[in-house]
Amino acid sequence: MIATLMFYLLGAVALGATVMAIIQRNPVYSVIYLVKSIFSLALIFYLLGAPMIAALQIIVYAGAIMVLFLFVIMMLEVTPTNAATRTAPGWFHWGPVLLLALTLVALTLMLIGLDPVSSEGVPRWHASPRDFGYTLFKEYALAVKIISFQLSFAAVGAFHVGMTERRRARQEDAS
Amino acid sequence: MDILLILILLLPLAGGVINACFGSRMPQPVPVFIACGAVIGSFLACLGSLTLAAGDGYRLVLFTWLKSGNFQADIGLLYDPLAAIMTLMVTGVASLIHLYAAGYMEDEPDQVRFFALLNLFVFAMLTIVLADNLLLLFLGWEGVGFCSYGLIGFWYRKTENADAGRKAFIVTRIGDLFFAVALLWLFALFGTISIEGINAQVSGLEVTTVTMISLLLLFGACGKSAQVPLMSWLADAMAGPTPVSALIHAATMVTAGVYLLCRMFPLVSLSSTAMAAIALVGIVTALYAATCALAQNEIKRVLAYSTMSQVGYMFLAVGLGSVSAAMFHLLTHAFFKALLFMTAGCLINLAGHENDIRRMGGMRQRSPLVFWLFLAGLLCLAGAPLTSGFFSKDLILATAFAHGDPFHLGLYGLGVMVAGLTSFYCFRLAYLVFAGDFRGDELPHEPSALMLWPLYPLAILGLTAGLLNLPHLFSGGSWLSGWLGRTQDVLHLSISIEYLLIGTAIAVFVLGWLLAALRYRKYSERQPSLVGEFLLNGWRVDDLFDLLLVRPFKKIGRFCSQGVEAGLIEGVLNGAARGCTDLGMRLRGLADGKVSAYLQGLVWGFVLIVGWFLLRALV
Amino acid sequence: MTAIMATDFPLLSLLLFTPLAGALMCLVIGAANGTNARWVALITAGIVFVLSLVLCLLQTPAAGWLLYEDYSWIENFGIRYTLGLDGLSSVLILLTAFLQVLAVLVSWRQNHAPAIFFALLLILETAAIGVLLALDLILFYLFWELMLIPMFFLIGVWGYKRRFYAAVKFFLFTLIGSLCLLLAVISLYLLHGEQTGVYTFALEALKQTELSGTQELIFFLCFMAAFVVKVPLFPFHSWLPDAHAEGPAAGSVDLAGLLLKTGVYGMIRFAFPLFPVAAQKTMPILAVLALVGLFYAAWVAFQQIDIKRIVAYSSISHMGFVILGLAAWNQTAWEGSVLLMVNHAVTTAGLFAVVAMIEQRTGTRALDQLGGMWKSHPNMSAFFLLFCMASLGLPGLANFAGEILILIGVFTVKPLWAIIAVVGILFSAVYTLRLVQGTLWGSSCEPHDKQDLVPREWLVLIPLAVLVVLLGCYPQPVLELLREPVSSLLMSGGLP
Amino acid sequence: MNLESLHSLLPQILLALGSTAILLGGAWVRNRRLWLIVGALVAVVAALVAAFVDPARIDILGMYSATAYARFCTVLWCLTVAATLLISCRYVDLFRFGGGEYASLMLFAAAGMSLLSSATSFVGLFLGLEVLTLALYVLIAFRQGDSRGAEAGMKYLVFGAVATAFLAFGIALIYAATGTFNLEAAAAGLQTEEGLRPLGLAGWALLLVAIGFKISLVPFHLWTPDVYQGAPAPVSGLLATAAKGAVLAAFLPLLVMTGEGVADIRNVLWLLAIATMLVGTFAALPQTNIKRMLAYSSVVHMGYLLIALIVAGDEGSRALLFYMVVYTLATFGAFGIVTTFADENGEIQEYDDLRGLATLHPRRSAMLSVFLLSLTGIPPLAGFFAKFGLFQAAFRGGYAELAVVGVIASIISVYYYLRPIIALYSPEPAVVCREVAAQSETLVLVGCAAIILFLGVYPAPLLTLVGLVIP
Amino acid sequence: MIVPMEHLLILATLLFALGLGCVLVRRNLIMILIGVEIMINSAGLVLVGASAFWQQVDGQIMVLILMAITAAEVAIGLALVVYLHQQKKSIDVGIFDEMRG
Repeated sequence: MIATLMFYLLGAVALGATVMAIIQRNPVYSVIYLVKSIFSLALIFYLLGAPMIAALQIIVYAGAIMVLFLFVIMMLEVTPTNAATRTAPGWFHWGPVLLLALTLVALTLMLIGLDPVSSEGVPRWHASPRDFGYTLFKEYALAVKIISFQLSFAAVGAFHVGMTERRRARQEDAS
Repeated sequence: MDILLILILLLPLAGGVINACFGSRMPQPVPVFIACGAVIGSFLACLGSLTLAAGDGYRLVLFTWLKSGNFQADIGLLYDPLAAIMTLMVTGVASLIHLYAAGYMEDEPDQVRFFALLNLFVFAMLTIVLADNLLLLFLGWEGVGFCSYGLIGFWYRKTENADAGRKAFIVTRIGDLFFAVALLWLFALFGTISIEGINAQVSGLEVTTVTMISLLLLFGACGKSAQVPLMSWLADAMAGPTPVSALIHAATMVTAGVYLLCRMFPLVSLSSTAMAAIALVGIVTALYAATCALAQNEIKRVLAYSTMSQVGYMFLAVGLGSVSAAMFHLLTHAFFKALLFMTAGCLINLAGHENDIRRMGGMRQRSPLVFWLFLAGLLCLAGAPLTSGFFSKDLILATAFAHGDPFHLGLYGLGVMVAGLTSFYCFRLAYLVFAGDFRGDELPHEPSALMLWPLYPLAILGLTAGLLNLPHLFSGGSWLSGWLGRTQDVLHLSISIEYLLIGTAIAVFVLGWLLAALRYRKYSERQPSLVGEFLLNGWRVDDLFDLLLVRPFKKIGRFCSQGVEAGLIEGVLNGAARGCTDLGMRLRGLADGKVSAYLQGLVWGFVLIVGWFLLRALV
Repeated sequence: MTAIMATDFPLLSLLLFTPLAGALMCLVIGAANGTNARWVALITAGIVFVLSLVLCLLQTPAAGWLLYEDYSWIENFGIRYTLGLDGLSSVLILLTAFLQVLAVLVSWRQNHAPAIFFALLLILETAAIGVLLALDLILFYLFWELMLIPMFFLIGVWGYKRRFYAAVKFFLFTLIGSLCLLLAVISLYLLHGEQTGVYTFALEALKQTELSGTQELIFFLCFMAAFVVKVPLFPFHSWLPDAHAEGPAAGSVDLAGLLLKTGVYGMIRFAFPLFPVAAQKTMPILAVLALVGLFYAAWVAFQQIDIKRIVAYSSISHMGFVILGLAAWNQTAWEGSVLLMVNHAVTTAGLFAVVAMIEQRTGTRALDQLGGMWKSHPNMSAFFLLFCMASLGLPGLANFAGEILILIGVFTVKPLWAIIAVVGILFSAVYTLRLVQGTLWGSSCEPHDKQDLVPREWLVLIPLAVLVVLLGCYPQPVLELLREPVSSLLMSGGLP
Repeated sequence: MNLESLHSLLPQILLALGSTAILLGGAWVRNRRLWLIVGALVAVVAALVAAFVDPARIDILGMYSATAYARFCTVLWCLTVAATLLISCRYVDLFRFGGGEYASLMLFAAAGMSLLSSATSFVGLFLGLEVLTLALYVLIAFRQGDSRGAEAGMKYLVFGAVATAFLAFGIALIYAATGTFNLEAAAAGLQTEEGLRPLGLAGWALLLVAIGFKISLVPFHLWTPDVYQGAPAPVSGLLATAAKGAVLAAFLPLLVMTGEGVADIRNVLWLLAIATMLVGTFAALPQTNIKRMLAYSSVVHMGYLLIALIVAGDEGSRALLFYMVVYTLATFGAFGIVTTFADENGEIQEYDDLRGLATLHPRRSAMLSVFLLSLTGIPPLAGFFAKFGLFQAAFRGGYAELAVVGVIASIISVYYYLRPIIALYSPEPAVVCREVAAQSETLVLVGCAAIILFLGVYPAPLLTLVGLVIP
Repeated sequence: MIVPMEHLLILATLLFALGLGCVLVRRNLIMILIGVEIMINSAGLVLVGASAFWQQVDGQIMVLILMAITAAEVAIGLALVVYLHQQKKSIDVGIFDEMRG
């Protein structure tokens, strides 16, 4: 019962934080709001019986990805002034887009509503880290390997893309 | 004998082809020799094979030209009395004209083309004469048209000449169309196009069909023979060199129509309506041309209209049912008209290449010989008693009179009137050309001996050809009618009527002479009257045709090419193309380079898909 | 299907692929030196000509195929490599081969990428021969489309100023038609497969397909779309004048001599026998279009200034005549149509050749700037006059023989059509004489090249001139060859 | 994860390990061409392995499969990547592409493509797609200092990321509805009497957006021309061919497995197909840049392929695979030619710059003509039989209207395919491009052209092969 | 289940829509990437919910995969951001419209 209440509460928080994150003009604030949203989602995950994911959500998302974002924002000095669009303010585009998004939500919700998933009687369930790890490294071992490749290549890619001209030239000279 | 028959055709063809292909590579007089030799050879071959023609004639098939389904057209010759007499005349006159031309065209640099065409022309004409089927006849028929096109426009540097040639070709081709339709129809009816075959089968036909076909043939004949309403090309055709005028427009081409009608006489004669139409066309043309001849200023144009008029007589004769009268007049006319044209050529040379009779006069002093020769021709044309023209014209008029019914008596009356007119314009011509002093300022250009030499035989023939078919009144035996096997054409009128008719003819001749003498013995410059102008322009028929045919043709052409082709079809195509490109530009504009816009497109697509699914799920 | 001449040697394939091999040779040998390419092309075209001449002489007037080849090809789709040669195809192949030799000669002085140019000409020849031999619908379609590419390049690359426009127009028009054909072929194939369980594109088999009236009509119209555009019949002709006017001389020769003919061939060989009922039902429409086209093109030709366009429109007009003959649907008219097609090809090829020479010498094709060519170039002008006379249907020269047979055939069926068509002959005289008048007669324009015919040009024109006369005076050999094929095709279509 | 699975995954493992090895080696030996050749060799070996080494088992850990179909696709993509590498030899020198990274990323992309088209579960599908996309992000922006390349990379990144999100959400919805990631089971789980469950429909809608983006269907195609124009030509070639083909290849069994529920999706696909064919065609008309034109052309061809997808069944699948191979050859070849024309100043892209190149480079011009004409579908080039099979399948499947639209599109397409050809052959040259093609380039392009010509004359072998491997 | 599945789906959908809205509305490249993160998060929410609903671990593992993939993507994406910023001194996507049409 408490869990249910908590779910709605956290959901509301997540939504609110997300909205705030979107409408912030300063990306730094956005990231902070987003971290808030991610935290609430992590709690929801926990409530839904996924403690590992909840932990990872905080560690990976909040801890790594968001920090990366922040880092880049700081590095590029993206402040509201110079990040602002040169042309019309952001709000200018919001009208039609909001309409679009609302239609989308409405349509999707209606579609979902047409297909009631009877979740009554489904007991609470809890995936222990042990189960999780076992499945991950047994059944999804291949996926893990692919992801590891993927991450390493992402590093390579990021390195390549982010390399400065000067550095590249130096490398060329070396070869 | 077969070989002789073939040679008649082959020699002119070979001469023409050799000249056309290799003439320009041969030394100068050779092509002329070839050309003259070919025609003279043809004439000799004709003489030699004359015996073949007697009686029912002789048929010779060389090879099959076209054969498809049950249609068959052979290259075959039909050499019967009619064809023989015609062949003889064509080759004979053509030989003389070739010789004359050799002299006339001496200084012409492009002789080869001239003689090649001339030979081909003779060949085409002989093909008409000798063809045993209508398709081959049609070949000659069109061939004559082409050669006349080439010859009339021989001096092509002047656009008018070339245009005259084109006019001749196209106008005669209009007539050809009718002929072609008649040919198709005849084949559809009989399953054959052989002339003998058709003539043998006609008796079973319905009269209306016969009338229709005959009228089609008549129109075809009108084109080639320059009869109303397809007559306007002949006067313009005088643009060609004089030998051409002599050959084409006196002796041969214009007689092709008459010949065709005679050839198909068994068919044509079945329909009285058609016969009446032929007679009517003939007399109307005779009258029309005679009136036009009254006002002409160019010597050759006068002769051209007179030709038209005389051919009208021949049509009249066919319409009256007398093939021999038609052929008789055809022969005599060929002789004296060739004579007239060639002498006219001499006169023109003498006058210093001057065509206009108002700028002639006193030519008798320049060359008495030519004067006498020309006068002989004129007398024949005018129908002076005892000349060949007198007899042949008289036979036609007498035949008309002999029918006795009002229609034919009317024809007779008109015929007599035309005879009077003929006499008048002949002497008008004579007085204007020969009387008084020379009015031009050009130095004479003496005709060479080669030009004069062929004139004698023609003059003699012109004056004496009447003997060929001398009526019994003059104790003649109507030899021509007998040769043609048309004894029914020999008239048996009472002596008094014959004398009456002859008297009328002589009276009319004298009347015409007197009137002409009265008016033209002394030349005086005078403004042409309105009527004169009208007649000078050939009743303004050209303008009428221009209004009725040429201008609408051009207008439709412009409509088609500018309205439909460029406007409608191209417009639709270009419009479609532009529509596509515009659409393309608009669609390409969707990709304006901005990511936000692209993303919106993506979301719109998503919305559409979801919306569609929702619709599916709800319904 | 049996062949009269039982031989295992694939003569037809040899005939078909010799030009292709020549094209490859051209590209290989001629890449460095243009003259080599010219000679390779000439020799190849000559060989093909001799081959086809031999095949023509071997023809007997008996029914059936003289040679027949049938190999498995693409079993997955039921497509076979089936070739057959009868009198009809051998006549047209001979024509093709003959004109191709001339086309090579005409464009001897082509200097822009000669290797490719001549290779394309030879490829075009293969395609045209393939169209005339193929008895499998897809094989036929393949060659049919293959004709487009070389022609497109010939116009689009070696053409005049508006060449891209003309080339694309040509390509689009014909492609629209042929894709209709393709759709119909596929549907017919599926229908036949459903009915019999045998999926095949063989012409003989597909003839047996049972079709409802509407289906037959639709298929027929789709087939005709391809052929009618190629012919071209009014009002689908708009591409032709542009293609002619903007294309090089050899392109025009091939266009008039080869491509247009394949349209009519397609009708006779495929469209009519496959859908006889629909064909006969729509004949009046075809005839009306043919007649309208006949006059319309004549009128438009009369208004043109560009002499090449005049000849192009005259082509349209004459092809209207051919189609009219087909519409009559009887032996005489059909033989006349095919004969006229051959004759027209020869005549028009001659005309285009001379027009090219005129243009080369004067630098213009405008009627109002030309004139008096006879004075400076009598020999060339004489040939021009000859071809013009043949074109306007002077008896004794090529076109007349076909025209009169058509007229006779048509008259026995529908006199009115024939009578109207006869008037068309007059019209052709009108515009053709205007053409002659403007170029040969009148006062002289000043050509910058006073050279009359050079030996190479003699070599082009003499054979054409000889043929023009020969086909006019003695077309019997051709007609003999056509008799059996035409009558059997008529039979399979069912005489009305 | 046992030996058998590894054995079945041998080609992909080869690719992944090869790419890693090249990456490592590239750090030491900075020889560009060497690594390209090695990479191409690895790809070819992988292809050979996939083709000739029988897999120990078909099902690999419930995520991938080693069916004939999957192996066929693997071979196809490996060869494409090998060809791409060979064709880049001169290009990488010209623009100083870093040593091993380029080859390594290409191989990695190949691994992704091959995984993608052999996926049997959503997890596998997602992973394969991401591997591919990630490699492409880098490859598109590979040319340093090129603002267009950067812009192209950015555009692809944004779209790729959004598409990933859509895909993820779609998979999540389907999982929520069915409780399984296995494609077949999921499809079965979504099926009801009346068609797909609404939740499944929602999931499918999201999937379609993602897939539509990947294979650039209208209206998800807008990024295509920009990215193709900005990316290095060889990469564009890969993008237009293998990258799209792999997605389609993954999509085909997905659709086949969905069974009767496909009827619901088919309508949307029908609409998308028509829109794609027409919009792509018209938008290509006014193009004057050959890469953009080819981009729109690829859009149109995806529309054609959708026809085959809609028809499905054996006929449709066969037509699809055949078409895909032929399309890949031709499009790749066309981009290849653009690659070979590149010089220090960049690539020759505008038609105006192509003018008169045929006199200087007759062979390459001829080949470009062959490729473009094959795309047009003119016999005797392979494109004809591809379209023929497609239209025939459409007729058999009762989708005559799609065939007709396809025909209309191909008619209009004539115009834009022919424009560059005419430009090439026009007699007055525009710019003098004296670049001589490297041997490897010539080899690859001549190979493509030869295969296209061969298949245009005798498509039976490929047709038979394709008939053997269809799922 | 602590809440009906529908509610969870609704929450996720709203989040997804918000993320999408962010992507559509913002022109700052970083914000667009953030929007994508939100969308992927919402997918994760559904997966975790479904995992609970079906009582399977698979869904959760998929979330893990998603995270990893996102991390990789973000790494490249941010590198690109830096690269773009180097070139044009801006990360406004609107100014990258050199290629169009």
